[in-house]
Amino acid sequence: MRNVVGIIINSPNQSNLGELVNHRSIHTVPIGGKYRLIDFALSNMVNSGINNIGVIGSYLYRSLVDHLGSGEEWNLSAKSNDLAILHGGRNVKIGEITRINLQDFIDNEAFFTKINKEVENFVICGCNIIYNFDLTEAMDFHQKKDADITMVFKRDYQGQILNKEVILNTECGMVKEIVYSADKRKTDSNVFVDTLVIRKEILLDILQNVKMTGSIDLIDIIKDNLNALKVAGYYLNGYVKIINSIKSYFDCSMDMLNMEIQKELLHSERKIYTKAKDNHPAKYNLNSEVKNSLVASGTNIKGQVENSIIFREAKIEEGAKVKNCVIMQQCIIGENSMVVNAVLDKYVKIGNNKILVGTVKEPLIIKKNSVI
Amino acid sequence: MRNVVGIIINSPNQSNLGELVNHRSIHTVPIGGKYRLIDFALSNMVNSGINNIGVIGSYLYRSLVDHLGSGEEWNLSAKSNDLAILHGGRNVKIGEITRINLQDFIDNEAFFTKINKEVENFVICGCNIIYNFDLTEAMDFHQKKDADITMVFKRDYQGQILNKEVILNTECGMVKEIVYSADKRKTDSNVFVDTLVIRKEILLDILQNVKMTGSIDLIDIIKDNLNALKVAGYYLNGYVKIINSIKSYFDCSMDMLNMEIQKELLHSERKIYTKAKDNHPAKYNLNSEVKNSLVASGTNIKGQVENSIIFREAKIEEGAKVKNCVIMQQCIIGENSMVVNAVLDKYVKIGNNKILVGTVKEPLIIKKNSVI
Amino acid sequence: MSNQKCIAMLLAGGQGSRLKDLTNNNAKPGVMFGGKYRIIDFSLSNCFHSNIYTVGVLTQYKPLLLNRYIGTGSSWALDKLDQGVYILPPYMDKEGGNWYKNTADAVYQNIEFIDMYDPEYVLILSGDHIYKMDYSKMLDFTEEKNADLTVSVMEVEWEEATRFGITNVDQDMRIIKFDEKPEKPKNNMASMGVYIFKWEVLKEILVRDASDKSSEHDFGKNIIPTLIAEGKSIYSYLFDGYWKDVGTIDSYYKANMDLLKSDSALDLASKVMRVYSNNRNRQPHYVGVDAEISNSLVCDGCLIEGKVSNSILSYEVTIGKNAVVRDSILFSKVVIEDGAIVEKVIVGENVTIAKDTVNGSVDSNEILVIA
Amino acid sequence: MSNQKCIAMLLAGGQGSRLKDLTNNNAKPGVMFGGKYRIIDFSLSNCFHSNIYTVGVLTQYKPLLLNRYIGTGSSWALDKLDQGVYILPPYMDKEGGNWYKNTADAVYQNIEFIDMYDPEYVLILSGDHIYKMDYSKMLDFTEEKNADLTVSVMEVEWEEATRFGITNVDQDMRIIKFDEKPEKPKNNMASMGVYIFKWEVLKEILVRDASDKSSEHDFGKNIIPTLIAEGKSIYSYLFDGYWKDVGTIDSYYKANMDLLKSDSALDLASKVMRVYSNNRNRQPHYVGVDAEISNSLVCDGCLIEGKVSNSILSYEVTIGKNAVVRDSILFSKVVIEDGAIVEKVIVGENVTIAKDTVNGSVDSNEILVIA
Repeated sequence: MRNVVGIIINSPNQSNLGELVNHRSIHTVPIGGKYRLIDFALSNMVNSGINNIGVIGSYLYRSLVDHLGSGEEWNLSAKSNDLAILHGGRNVKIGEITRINLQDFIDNEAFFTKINKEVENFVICGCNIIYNFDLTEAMDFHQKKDADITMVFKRDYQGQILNKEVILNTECGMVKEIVYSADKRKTDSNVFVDTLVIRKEILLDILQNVKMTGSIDLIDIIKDNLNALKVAGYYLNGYVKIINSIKSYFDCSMDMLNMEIQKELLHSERKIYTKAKDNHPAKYNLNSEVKNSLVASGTNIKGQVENSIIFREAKIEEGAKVKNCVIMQQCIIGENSMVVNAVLDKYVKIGNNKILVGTVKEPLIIKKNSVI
Repeated sequence: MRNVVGIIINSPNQSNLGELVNHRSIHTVPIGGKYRLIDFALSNMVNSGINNIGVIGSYLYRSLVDHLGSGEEWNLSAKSNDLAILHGGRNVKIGEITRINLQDFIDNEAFFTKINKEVENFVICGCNIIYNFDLTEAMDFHQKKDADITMVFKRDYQGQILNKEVILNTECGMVKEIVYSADKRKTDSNVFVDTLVIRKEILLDILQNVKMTGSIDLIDIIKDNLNALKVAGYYLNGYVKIINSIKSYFDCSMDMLNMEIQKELLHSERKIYTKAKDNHPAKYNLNSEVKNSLVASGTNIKGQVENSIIFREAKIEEGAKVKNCVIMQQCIIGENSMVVNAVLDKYVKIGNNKILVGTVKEPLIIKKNSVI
Repeated sequence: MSNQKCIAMLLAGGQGSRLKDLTNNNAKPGVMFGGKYRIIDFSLSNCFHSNIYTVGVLTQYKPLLLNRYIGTGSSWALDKLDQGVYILPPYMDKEGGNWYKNTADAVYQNIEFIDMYDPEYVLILSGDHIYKMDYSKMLDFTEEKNADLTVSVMEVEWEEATRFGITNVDQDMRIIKFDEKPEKPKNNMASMGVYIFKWEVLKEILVRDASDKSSEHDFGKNIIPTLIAEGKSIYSYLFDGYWKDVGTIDSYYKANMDLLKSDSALDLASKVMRVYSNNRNRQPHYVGVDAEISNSLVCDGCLIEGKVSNSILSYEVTIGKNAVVRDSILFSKVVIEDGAIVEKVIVGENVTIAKDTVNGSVDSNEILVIA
Repeated sequence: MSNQKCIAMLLAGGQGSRLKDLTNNNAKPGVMFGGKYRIIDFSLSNCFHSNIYTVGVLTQYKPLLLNRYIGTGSSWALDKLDQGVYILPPYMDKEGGNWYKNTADAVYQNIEFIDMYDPEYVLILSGDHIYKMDYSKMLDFTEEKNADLTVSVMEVEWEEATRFGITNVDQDMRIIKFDEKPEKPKNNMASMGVYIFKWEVLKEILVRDASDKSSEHDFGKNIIPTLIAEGKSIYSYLFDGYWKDVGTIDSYYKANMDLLKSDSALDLASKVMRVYSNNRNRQPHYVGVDAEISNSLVCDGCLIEGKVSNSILSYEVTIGKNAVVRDSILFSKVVIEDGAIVEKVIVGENVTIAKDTVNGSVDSNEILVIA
């Protein structure tokens, strides 16, 4: 689709992922056994035929650049400059919450001035949303409604949105009101899930005039100009979770063990792409016992695993028990150790005969490289 | 060569390139008709068999990431992670000049901890040095001298070094003294050209202890520890120019028209690689007159060009005269206009019948996207 | 393997012996054109711009250089997952192996390849055409007409019409008659050798044609006339841009020289339908103090100290002092030594023209080929 | 083209009919091994780790899938400038075309390819070997001995020795006699079919052998014995790691099962000489609530609800509820429906084993192949 440009935004200041984003940008937080958060937004765009995509990065760009490369793994071509990694995160103001920070767009003027004449719309997605969503549905709706902007929302959203939660009131598919609601949400509220379609001229016009507006948050500007703009609201039917806290990260991980959700997210014809690694197949040993778990390649399992997500090259030693856990890449769980309700970041080593138990509500977070 | 890791450093605070680095990192300043500054250091490393290279970037990483991609154009493999673009430029202290900023190394701890056991030495090069240098010569010398560090210097260096100029006094190939000399340099001084080989253990040890030293500049640390370290000094025979000012940029560009220097830099078996572009061959028209110039592909020449460097897709219209100029990508010189002693950054448009004349000492700099 | 609406099969042909020594070591589609391009660049770039990302290249003559040149098709941005450019040489199966007997036979032998993609349509292309064409428009036309086959045609000079397959159509553009090289053409709408078939229709006729011992297994001579005779729904699609068959030295030379015309209909500088190629990384070319260059195309890596006019210089050509090059095409790494004169000559790769020699003449009617 | 010290030619062979239905649609080197690998991954990964970046793959049997799998060799980091992996099918030149008659003939027909790289040495590899070997050490040995040819050998069981070419050497490891499949072997040092030739020596003998009508054009039967007879300097290089020829169903099955041994000499998990492959992007495999898996290898994309033991599951295998898989190898996209039993079976790609059926038996002496 050559008349659409995709923008994946950086969302650092609405996240509360603690240790998980200490050494990496939020885009590259590992999830689901082998993925990074950004894989979902990027794959959705590619699967919807969008092949001109800008990803707004952050100061911590190394892991992002390393993960995306030239985009080949997402079927994006280096030759035709399908993927650009854009400057980002230079303008975070402490204490101020922006949902879609336009300063990041302004910093990449060159990207926007080079955009092809035939482009009609931008699709903007957050980098931290877990969904397998055919964006063409929202784009078709946008066309049908002849809208300037189409915001995607979820009715009865189950996740948590920190602070600047956006509630849409719609009538006949058009957004009539945008309300910020920090904590009080009615059960049938329509919650905006950081995904929208916007006409090229409208966005470029806003960027031109952003200095005269009171805010650099695109959502503020839409809110303040609802009368002047034709804003449609599209209901997303499927699963969606914004990963903005340890709680939402853990819940979403456990959701993936639900076969319905797993099928929707990961077994779809619309594949979620990620960077390939040369690992051997997962190795199960004589006494391994694994139930209801997602297990990636390169793992070596001698102990017991239940309701867990085991990332690439993790090792579960003889007699170890892992339950309700997210065990990231190259972690080692020592012999006869027990780990329950925990998230282990990359390279964590748990010795023999240790016991670590968190709760479902507050899972333990073990930071990268820890040795316990 | 699997026992060497190359590091290309960012050199923002010793450069005075004005408008040329306003919208881009110093790595990607265009030079020589189709290259970027970093192409020289990177190609030298590749041509010397180094296939594990870290490039320290800066805040303005977009152009660098776009230019390097996964390194394929430099014969570096994405599969074997030959090239890493590292964090950088987060720790510039105003007024403080560092030649080799170790804070940039510390910020990339993960890169250094992952380094292979078999690695014995690092080769560190500035990103803004124009030379076609077989680094294996310096590495062999380093081995022969059994040195901890081998610094590469140029006797009778013709360029200018801003502020912290490093003069080496050597004896039997070993560095006996390091002197900072801001302005007074004897004609036969040995000037350090931001290129050195350092034993892995020594560098990692310095990084471990850098907080206890008074400086984060590797050169300071070497200077203060000359007694404890075996520091060799290797004479570079060929052409070398550090691009750290408009003057040195312009001089180096004109140097490339000298056939001896051009042959050494650009016609060597050791090729300087850069990002390929799909341009048509240069088009000469009926009345074109071109003398002593380097002309890139995609250009269209109807007028006169002398002693100049014409970048890709530039257009010289009928009756236009260009002399002693650097005309960057996609510039247009209008009909019957005259441009002498000038550097035109990308996308500059000079209308018809204009006259722009600088001097050799102070060439005119026309900034990116200007319309005159 | 994802199903694709339309994939392309490119007939890269045999030796292309009419191009003489230019195809000594290289299949015809791999021959240099316009300095930096190879003939196949045009068709592959067209495919990319037409959103056709799977291309099978049917070849059996010296495929090595072509194979290296094409790689996975990344130069034309065709290296998508489960897609890309594939060289398809003849191969052996359990029943043994057969060389390709002709165009239709080559496609027949690769039915298995095409079936892997299960396309609705198959675009048949030729490896020796220079043109910019958006096949997606022709595909739209084909769907609109619900055609079994669409033949792309263009207007040619009346005197040329006898050299082509001429289509006669009704008001709806449906082909009612197809005359292969008619003595007295009824019109001047010539087939360009670019076809879009419904795959099920093509597959059926290919299987039938393969067992027909009287057939030459040629698209123009056998497949298309048979389908017309059988009353299939076959339409003519009018293309009106620049198009040239470069199968002979004369037409090859003319098409190259067309690029030097200021009003050339084939605009290589345009960003529209840009022609991609597998770029070589060479330094910008250097023009010496005494050089004179006019009305010419010059590629990277050249070193020019003599006089060049109305000529095309590929990569890394060296023109010595006082050498004169006129109306010529020099392939890569050609060296014209000091004082040599080269006029109306095509000089093949790596050839050195000795000092002070005279080669060819602007007044000659023949183009000299030195390779 | 840059000159290279040593390039590799990989004999991908013919149909590999001893692998039965596993090679129905695929050349032997393209057959799955160890769940996620294909046989050729081992040789190509060895090349990368040995700093040999140019590999010609000689094949003429159904090369399509292999061609797609290999691409430009980027999966093995072999996609360097002017280097890479090239599929070399038979082709036509001005004199016509010939199918490859045998191993030596295949290399003979690609002399032009090798000459483009002008190497000092040529490494000859076989497409059906499973091993990790650093050829650069063998090359060092060859240079040290200034050998015209080095033959890589390994110790085999005495009773096996009759199946191999056996080398008899002097104290300096120089080969004085080469017995092809001797009835009474004098020792148990068997040739692995891995050779390093000086290119000038190999080229000369290949040209001579090509015109020898009595020759079978085979390396083992003709080329090596001739060179020994002529007194060339030929050395034996001892390799002492894991090595297996997987040319038969039995040896193929055994080599796969070797991967399940906890003390397997072929350590796929090791970072040393890691085996690369063209990875498929599939989700992590899911293990259901009632599943039981032991002593098995499982690839991405599998969905396991039944019982699996001593087995190897390739990509996207589905094991239904109460299904039992023992001592078996399942290729990608195999579906074992609920309640089915599969024992000591190799199940080919895309095959579905119907509900509640019983297939094979752990007690059988034969390995059942279902494809």
